[in-house]
Amino acid sequence: MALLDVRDLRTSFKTDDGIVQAVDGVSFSVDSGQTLGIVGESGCGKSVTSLTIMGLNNPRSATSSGQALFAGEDLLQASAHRLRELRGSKIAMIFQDPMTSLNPVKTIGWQLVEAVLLHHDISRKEARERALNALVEVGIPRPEKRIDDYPHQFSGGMRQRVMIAMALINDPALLIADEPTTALDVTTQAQILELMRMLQEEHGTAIIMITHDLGVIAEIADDVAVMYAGRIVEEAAVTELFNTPRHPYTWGLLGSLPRMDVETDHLVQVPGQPPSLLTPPPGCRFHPRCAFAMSVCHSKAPTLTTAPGSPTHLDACFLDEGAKTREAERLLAGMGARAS
Amino acid sequence: MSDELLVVENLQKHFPITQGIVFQREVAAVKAVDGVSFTVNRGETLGVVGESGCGKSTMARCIARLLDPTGGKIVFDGVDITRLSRAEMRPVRREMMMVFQDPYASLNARKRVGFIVGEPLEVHGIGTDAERKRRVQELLEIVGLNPEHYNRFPHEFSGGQRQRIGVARALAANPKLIICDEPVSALDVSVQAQILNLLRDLQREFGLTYLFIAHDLNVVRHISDRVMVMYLGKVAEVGDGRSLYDDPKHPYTGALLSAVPIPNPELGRRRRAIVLEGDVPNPINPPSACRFHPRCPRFVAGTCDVDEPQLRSFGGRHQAACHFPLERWPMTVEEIRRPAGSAVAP
Amino acid sequence: MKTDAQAKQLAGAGADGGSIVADGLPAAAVEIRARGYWEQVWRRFRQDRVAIAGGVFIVALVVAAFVGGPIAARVLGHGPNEIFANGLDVTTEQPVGPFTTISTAPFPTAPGTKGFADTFLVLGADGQLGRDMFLRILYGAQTSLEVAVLATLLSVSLGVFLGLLAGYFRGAVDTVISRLTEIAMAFPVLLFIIAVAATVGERLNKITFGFLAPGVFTLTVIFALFGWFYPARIIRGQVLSLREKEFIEAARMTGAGDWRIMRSHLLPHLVAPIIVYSTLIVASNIVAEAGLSFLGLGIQAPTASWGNLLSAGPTYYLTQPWLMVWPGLMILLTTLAFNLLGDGLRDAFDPRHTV
Amino acid sequence: AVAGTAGTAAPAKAQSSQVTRGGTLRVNVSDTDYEYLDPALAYDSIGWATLYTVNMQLLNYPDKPAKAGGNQLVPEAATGFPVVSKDGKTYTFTVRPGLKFSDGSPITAAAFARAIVRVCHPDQGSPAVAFASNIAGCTAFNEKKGNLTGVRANGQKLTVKLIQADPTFVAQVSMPFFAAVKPTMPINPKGVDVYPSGGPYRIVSREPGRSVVLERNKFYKGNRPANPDRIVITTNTDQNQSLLQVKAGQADYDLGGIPAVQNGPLSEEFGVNKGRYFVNPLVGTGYLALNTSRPTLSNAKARQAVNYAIDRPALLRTRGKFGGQRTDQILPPSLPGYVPADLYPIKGANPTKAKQIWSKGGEINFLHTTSAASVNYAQIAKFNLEQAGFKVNLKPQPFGVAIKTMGTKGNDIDIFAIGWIADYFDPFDFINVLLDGTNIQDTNNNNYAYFNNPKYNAAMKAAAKLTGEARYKAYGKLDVDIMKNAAPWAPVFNFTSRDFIGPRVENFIFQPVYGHAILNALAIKK
Amino acid sequence: MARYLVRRLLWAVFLFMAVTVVTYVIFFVTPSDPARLAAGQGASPAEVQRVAERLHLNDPLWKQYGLFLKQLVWQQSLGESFVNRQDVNDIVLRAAPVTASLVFGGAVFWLLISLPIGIISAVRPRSLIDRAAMVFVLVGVSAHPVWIGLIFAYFIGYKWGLTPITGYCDFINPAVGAECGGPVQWAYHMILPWLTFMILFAALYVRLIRANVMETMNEDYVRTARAKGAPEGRVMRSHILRNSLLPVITILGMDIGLALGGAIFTESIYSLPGLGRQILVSYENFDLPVILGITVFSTIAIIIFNLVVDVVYAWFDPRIRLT
Ligand SMILES: Nc1ncnc2c1ncn2[C@@H]1O[C@H](COP(=O)(O)OP(=O)(O)OP(=O)(O)O)[C@@H](O)[C@H]1O
Ligand SMILES: Nc1ncnc2c1ncn2[C@@H]1O[C@H](COP(=O)(O)OP(=O)(O)OP(=O)(O)O)[C@@H](O)[C@H]1O
Ligand SMILES: [Mg+2]
Ligand SMILES: [Mg+2]
Repeated sequence: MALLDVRDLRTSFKTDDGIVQAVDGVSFSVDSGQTLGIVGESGCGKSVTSLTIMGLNNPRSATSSGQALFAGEDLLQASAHRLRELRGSKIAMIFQDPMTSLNPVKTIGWQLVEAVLLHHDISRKEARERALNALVEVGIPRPEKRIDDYPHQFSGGMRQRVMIAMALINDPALLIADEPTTALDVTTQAQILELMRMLQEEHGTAIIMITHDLGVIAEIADDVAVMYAGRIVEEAAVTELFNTPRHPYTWGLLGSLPRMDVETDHLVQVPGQPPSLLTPPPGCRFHPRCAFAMSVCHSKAPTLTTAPGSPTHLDACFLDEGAKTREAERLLAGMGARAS
Repeated sequence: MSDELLVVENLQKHFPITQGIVFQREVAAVKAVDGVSFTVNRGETLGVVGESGCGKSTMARCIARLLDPTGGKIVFDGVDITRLSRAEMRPVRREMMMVFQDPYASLNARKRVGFIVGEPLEVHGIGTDAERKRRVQELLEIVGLNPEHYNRFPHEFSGGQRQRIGVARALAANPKLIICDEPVSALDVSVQAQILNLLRDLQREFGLTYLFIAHDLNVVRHISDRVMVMYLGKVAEVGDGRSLYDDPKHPYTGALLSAVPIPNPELGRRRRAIVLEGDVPNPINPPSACRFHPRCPRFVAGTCDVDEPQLRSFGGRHQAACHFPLERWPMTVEEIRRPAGSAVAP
Repeated sequence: MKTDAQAKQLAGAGADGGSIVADGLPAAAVEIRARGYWEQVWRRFRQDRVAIAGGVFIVALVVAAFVGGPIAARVLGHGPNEIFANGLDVTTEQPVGPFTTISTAPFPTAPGTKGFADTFLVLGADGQLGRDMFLRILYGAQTSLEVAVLATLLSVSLGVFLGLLAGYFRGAVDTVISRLTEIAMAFPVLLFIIAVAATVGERLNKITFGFLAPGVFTLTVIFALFGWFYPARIIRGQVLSLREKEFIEAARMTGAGDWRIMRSHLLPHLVAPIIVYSTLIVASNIVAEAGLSFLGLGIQAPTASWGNLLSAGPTYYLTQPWLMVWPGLMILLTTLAFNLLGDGLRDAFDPRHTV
Repeated sequence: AVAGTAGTAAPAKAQSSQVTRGGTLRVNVSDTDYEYLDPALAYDSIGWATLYTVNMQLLNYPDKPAKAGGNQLVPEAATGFPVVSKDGKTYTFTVRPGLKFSDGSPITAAAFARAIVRVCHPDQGSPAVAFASNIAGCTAFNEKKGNLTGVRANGQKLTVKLIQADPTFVAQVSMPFFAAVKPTMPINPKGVDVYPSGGPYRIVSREPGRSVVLERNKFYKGNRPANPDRIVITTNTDQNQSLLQVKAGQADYDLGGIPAVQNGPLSEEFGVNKGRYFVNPLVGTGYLALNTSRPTLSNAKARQAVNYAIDRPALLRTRGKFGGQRTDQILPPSLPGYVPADLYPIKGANPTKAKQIWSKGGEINFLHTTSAASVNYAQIAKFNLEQAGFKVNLKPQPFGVAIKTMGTKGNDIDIFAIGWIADYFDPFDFINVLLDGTNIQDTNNNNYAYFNNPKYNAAMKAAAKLTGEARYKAYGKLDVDIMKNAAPWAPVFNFTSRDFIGPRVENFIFQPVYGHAILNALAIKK
Repeated sequence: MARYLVRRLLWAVFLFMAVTVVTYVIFFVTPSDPARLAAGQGASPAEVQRVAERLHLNDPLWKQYGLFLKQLVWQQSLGESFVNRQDVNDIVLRAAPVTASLVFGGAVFWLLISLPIGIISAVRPRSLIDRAAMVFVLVGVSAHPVWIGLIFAYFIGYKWGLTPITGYCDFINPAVGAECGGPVQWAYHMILPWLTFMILFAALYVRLIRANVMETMNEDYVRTARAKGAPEGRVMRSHILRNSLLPVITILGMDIGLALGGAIFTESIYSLPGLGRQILVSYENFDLPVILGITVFSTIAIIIFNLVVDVVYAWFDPRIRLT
């Protein structure tokens, strides 16, 4: 059984302008020791998905349905108290912006100790001991000194390490990382990704890695879910996704990426912008931007279906099998042809 | 008319840190840009990469004279603009425009698109009102917007569209040079591709010259003819895109290249050349000699921390500032850590 | 067919380099029909009934004061400054209460009072001079509103100007203005007002520009002199953060000068805080005028203002509390209305406060 | 002519011997504080009201209402009135033996000599020098040019030599400035607050700006009343709140007065002079000073017209009920020499008559102070004067500024609304002090009318030299004469004191000269 | 830090000079007659002249100012009152504790009420509680202090007899023979003034706290705290409040500094012998030394409190370093 099994998750927000259906029937699962990458453009519902699982949406504007089974327990039905118990101990989360995610007026030691004490009935001293160990583990130099420093005395990369230390300090079974490296330099990103990989190997933590960078996905994920406008459009093992992408949006994503290993004159251009979730287009949500849209796409929403021959590769598109393989090959060939 | 549109020599920008009770003394300086020299030829794109805080934006703003350089010389289109006054700068501003990073913050939210795009024309007194309006509509069309958008406000547009407005504004007065300071780093991949394509097309159509700053090596590679790598206010390496990416000489360039995630699972996970330790040091107190030496895997004590390496040529226009340049690329971890010819100081 | 052509473009990775710009984007898909900034503000504001009520009250008050006052005087047949000997009760020599009809005779005890007409005091008399409280409240509204609004206009303009300069130029200009602010804060304001009243006050009081009540100008100037630094601080803070925004740099890049940047680029962003701040400061100016009246430094007699009506009230508060209640209540309601309006505007202007 | 009788003092409830001694009397002083408690310095009504209970003087006004002789000097420390030499220049007082200060030390003539020395001493800075300037050597001493030669104390005998004969000397030397102080009392320009005194009470403490505490002087053997054990005086209270306190019994009396407009309701509720609320006349006149040096009012006819034009009852009503008694004369009725005369209308304005006398009108700058009552007062005066054809510009100024403005010769004010309360009980203090044109200087004048008529100047000087009945008669005549013919003032009213005491206290006796309740007589009810 | 203090001090000296010079100039521009007031109404012109000389009132402006400075620097004396010749030092030092009682006690009161209201309003914006609280508090700020004072005194003090109507009792060392004294009586007498002060300031603070809390609630680190499993109460206490109260400290310090210069209306209504009451009396008498003394005191109070604010701020917010 998967560690986390998300089934038909839906979340909507009440706003002044109407109802925003931010997440619209998302299903995926992740096993211990595995990394699931969720990729998609800004505003497609990646963060909301993770916040919904954590129960961190503002209850006064958000409504959710579906199931998020964590070790068999539905998080959406869990009491606030139970959720608090799980948060930070069994499920941990790190956020995009390390600059603002730490409380600026408390020492990082205080914040780490808080994380421990919230879930363990141990002395402050022991908690501090653990905090120190966690800092050592994430590779903060001279942790005994730095533990009493304030967040602003750390660089972005170091803060993200602290955030990871804080997330992992209670040895959670699941770590949700919401764009943990987006705000960082490539060199620091490489360090952080390396660190996460290492820690995952050591602790066997399951990771949900949310990002909009296909490069990061390729580096770290075992499975990938591609999201578009609140829905998953394609889901596959990482190599399969990059080798045989099946959804036009995935093609667009891959093709529009400038790559230093591939020289192109023009990038593939997905025209237009991601749709507003307030009034999403009917039918397939990608159809207004899709070069292959057919009339059925305008009216009917495709469901995730498995690819022939690959039961773990799912996609939601009405294109016929032939077109899918043909176009994917063309795309890959176009990129590969120029690979130096 | 020379080939060189922009010549920058030994550009320096130090932000003073002052202290004092009655009279403020300068006690230290943030050496944001500390002796950068390069040239940009007409019609070419020079890409600039480097980690955050290495002085890319500061350099760009000095060139645009939004900041006063501390030292060095900037020659634009044959004119030394380093010390021009505000008034003297005015005509130069027509020739040199800028596209900014944040498509949200770089457009005045309280002004209509027509005003924003037409402002360079208005400021420089180009054309009549009606002509200006026509020109603005034309520009909107050029950047792929609808001329009817003339009377809209920026917030009615998406990020990509806003960046198009920014580009239109930069184009308005027919400049020769456009400085792009991370113009796509705030955009989604699909939109980023649109803007990159647009910039390329415009360059072709109008013979523009770009100084293109980014920290995404993929993007820089894609758009630039030549690429300059900066580290802590200095140039580490500069060269044609292909030779620099395929055959980096400076270990820092190597480290950057190897840190870029490649959207190819097989390739990406195999390659693991240089992972740098630590962060970019504080520019108030930059390391001595080669500024990269505390993080450099090929560091040789007694040389790198004593002697400041100068840019030297590695064939063609490829230059790097390193005592122990990389021999080949990619290389193994062992090779990296054992600089060949460590005894031979150049 | 169409599918094919676009597919080529999508997959072809620019093989033909077709002008992507020229064929643009499918407009229908791209256009995000967003609302105008002011439209959004108005929409949010409209939902705030309390703030609307505040606004309506203010409009009604202005009408009542500037139009209703003269009409009421005409209907009642006497003016707000007319002294009535019979406005005082004969035995207690205290002002008569609301809804009293009195004789206009000049001597309350003199024989022959019969020959004089009667007149009606809606809210009774205002104090030892027996003037019409109702009319004085109405006319006092004119004065108080004039002082409050003009002082606000002046102090906010001054504050915005100085705050803009300080925030935009920083450095020496900022230092000078900050120091001025501190001096103004530590300034012995009351002493200054007394000095003004004793020296040039009379001349200042006479400046009415043909429409102001006497003394309004003096108070306006004084309030402006000691009120500019609050808005200046707010504006300075805003400008300090605004000037770091890229659009200012962009404007400079186009060659725009400092004044152009301040006028065309910074000022429009300051409209919201200025409006919000102004509504709030109007309220406090009304109260301040009352405060000065307590010290005998407000609007000079016989001109009515809520301040001097209120300050006359406390001596009657044991026996004729309404003399304190009417002006007090008017001040309370009006400042409340301005405060509520200001709060509503603040919420409307600040999109973060949407729920 | 004095109209209205309501304000005149009815005999206070017979000063019964049944009043209790003991308890603490709580007195408020609204809106002001003592300047000094030092007898050489104190020169304000609340200071004198307090020193009255604390000090012993050679001669003093007894603790009785006016009718019972409260305004007649009687010997206190002195055995009797002084023996005056033939030339009227030497006064000899005999101090009664056996008197003691509150610290037990004896009171001898030296105590009174010391008082005069302190007043005249150059380092003491006493405002009373003016009242002692006739004592030989005082002025010279004060200006450090000589010695105070005119005062000699020998045992119980005090001899005072004057420079010239002065009929008002006895009245002046009975001012609180000259009360007995210990011969060792230091010269201190800041004033001594706590010192041994000879009266029924002694000062226990003073907290400037806040409070003064008096306690019964156990060494006092005289027969003046000393009913409360202690008197706690709180200064700088708020009049309105203070009234509430007195009503509620949280305080017993407010030396700072009651809010003007509360007099009507209070008199209705408690009756006048019936135990709680009292009205008594003061020796003072409220008037409009008519600046004779200004063009508009340089003509006596114009000044008479002003006297006809003003509506005295209406003006008076701005002071609240029982605020005073209408008058058209300079001297207050309670002062010896006063002769009632019917000069101008005091029941209301007569603008017709005013215009008849003076039809030219003219522009008038009307100076008044900024207090609420003054402002109302000026409003009415303006209305009246405009009825009579004048054009009036009101000029409100704070009190301190106004007297500076008006005291400067050549100012541009035509009418100044002001009042005067006697320092000592003699017509001189009105007529000569306020209207003698020979005293006019460049600044600091109090002849606000700038009245300078040689004929009257001479008459005033002559009257000042007279004594006894002749003196009073001369002043009475002068009063009527000046007002009728020259009219440098428009007298409006004579001040009254309106007092309200709390439910806990009784035995209110009004001191007619100093104009306050006699604190030492007030008694806490059982 | 030392540098910082020195700089602040230099500025304080400058500010002090500026304010006192201005006061002197204003005083001279005003045609008042302090000598006359000091000498008494009945004094003869010659006597007034003598008083003027003794008080140096006839010297030129700069000379008088010089004397004032000299006295202040060499004798640490603010001179003596024109009116009652009291040492201004004494006057100010006697009045200051009263004003301090009012201001600090009031500050405690207004914080006690505005904190909970502000927080509740922020947590439930536009709820009934939010609205009601805001209107209630706004009513307070819209009314005039004198008005509030009179109404409180009338109802609470007089009608219901719950508190003294007016008056002040010393906290410690009551004067010999004083009616009352000691902490209990002190507090009892201060209840109404505190309440009045509370009403005057509460609205501002409720608004401030509400806005700050609302802003802080959206911060990322608050979400981090929730993600750690912290219960709501703890999130509010440890993460939101501390951060959102930072700006409140600034305003609080400024307000306290300003109010220490004298709360004229409140002190007058309740007969509190504080600086505000004193300055009113002195203004009426044109008692320059006392006016100057209080002005100097309030300037110093403002400077000190701005300093305190900075230091407290730096202590609360580790990001700030004082330079
Ligand atoms: N509290 C909220 N109220 C209303 N709408 C919301 C709220 N939170 C998120 N949304 C909307 O839900 C959609 C999905 O948001 P989400 O933050 O999940 O995107 P994302 O995929 O994480 O994007 P990014 O890459 O920018 O982080 C967006 O359109 C957003 O506007
Ligand atoms: N106005 C300023 N005053 C002081 N220091 C400054 C100023 N502007 C920039 N710096 C410092 O100069 C250095 C270079 O900054 P710059 O913005 O040029 O970097 P960058 O390469 O553009 O980084 P990024 O990729 O984050 O935009 C940084 O250390 C920065 O802190
Ligand atoms: Mg997100
Ligand atoms: Mg930058």
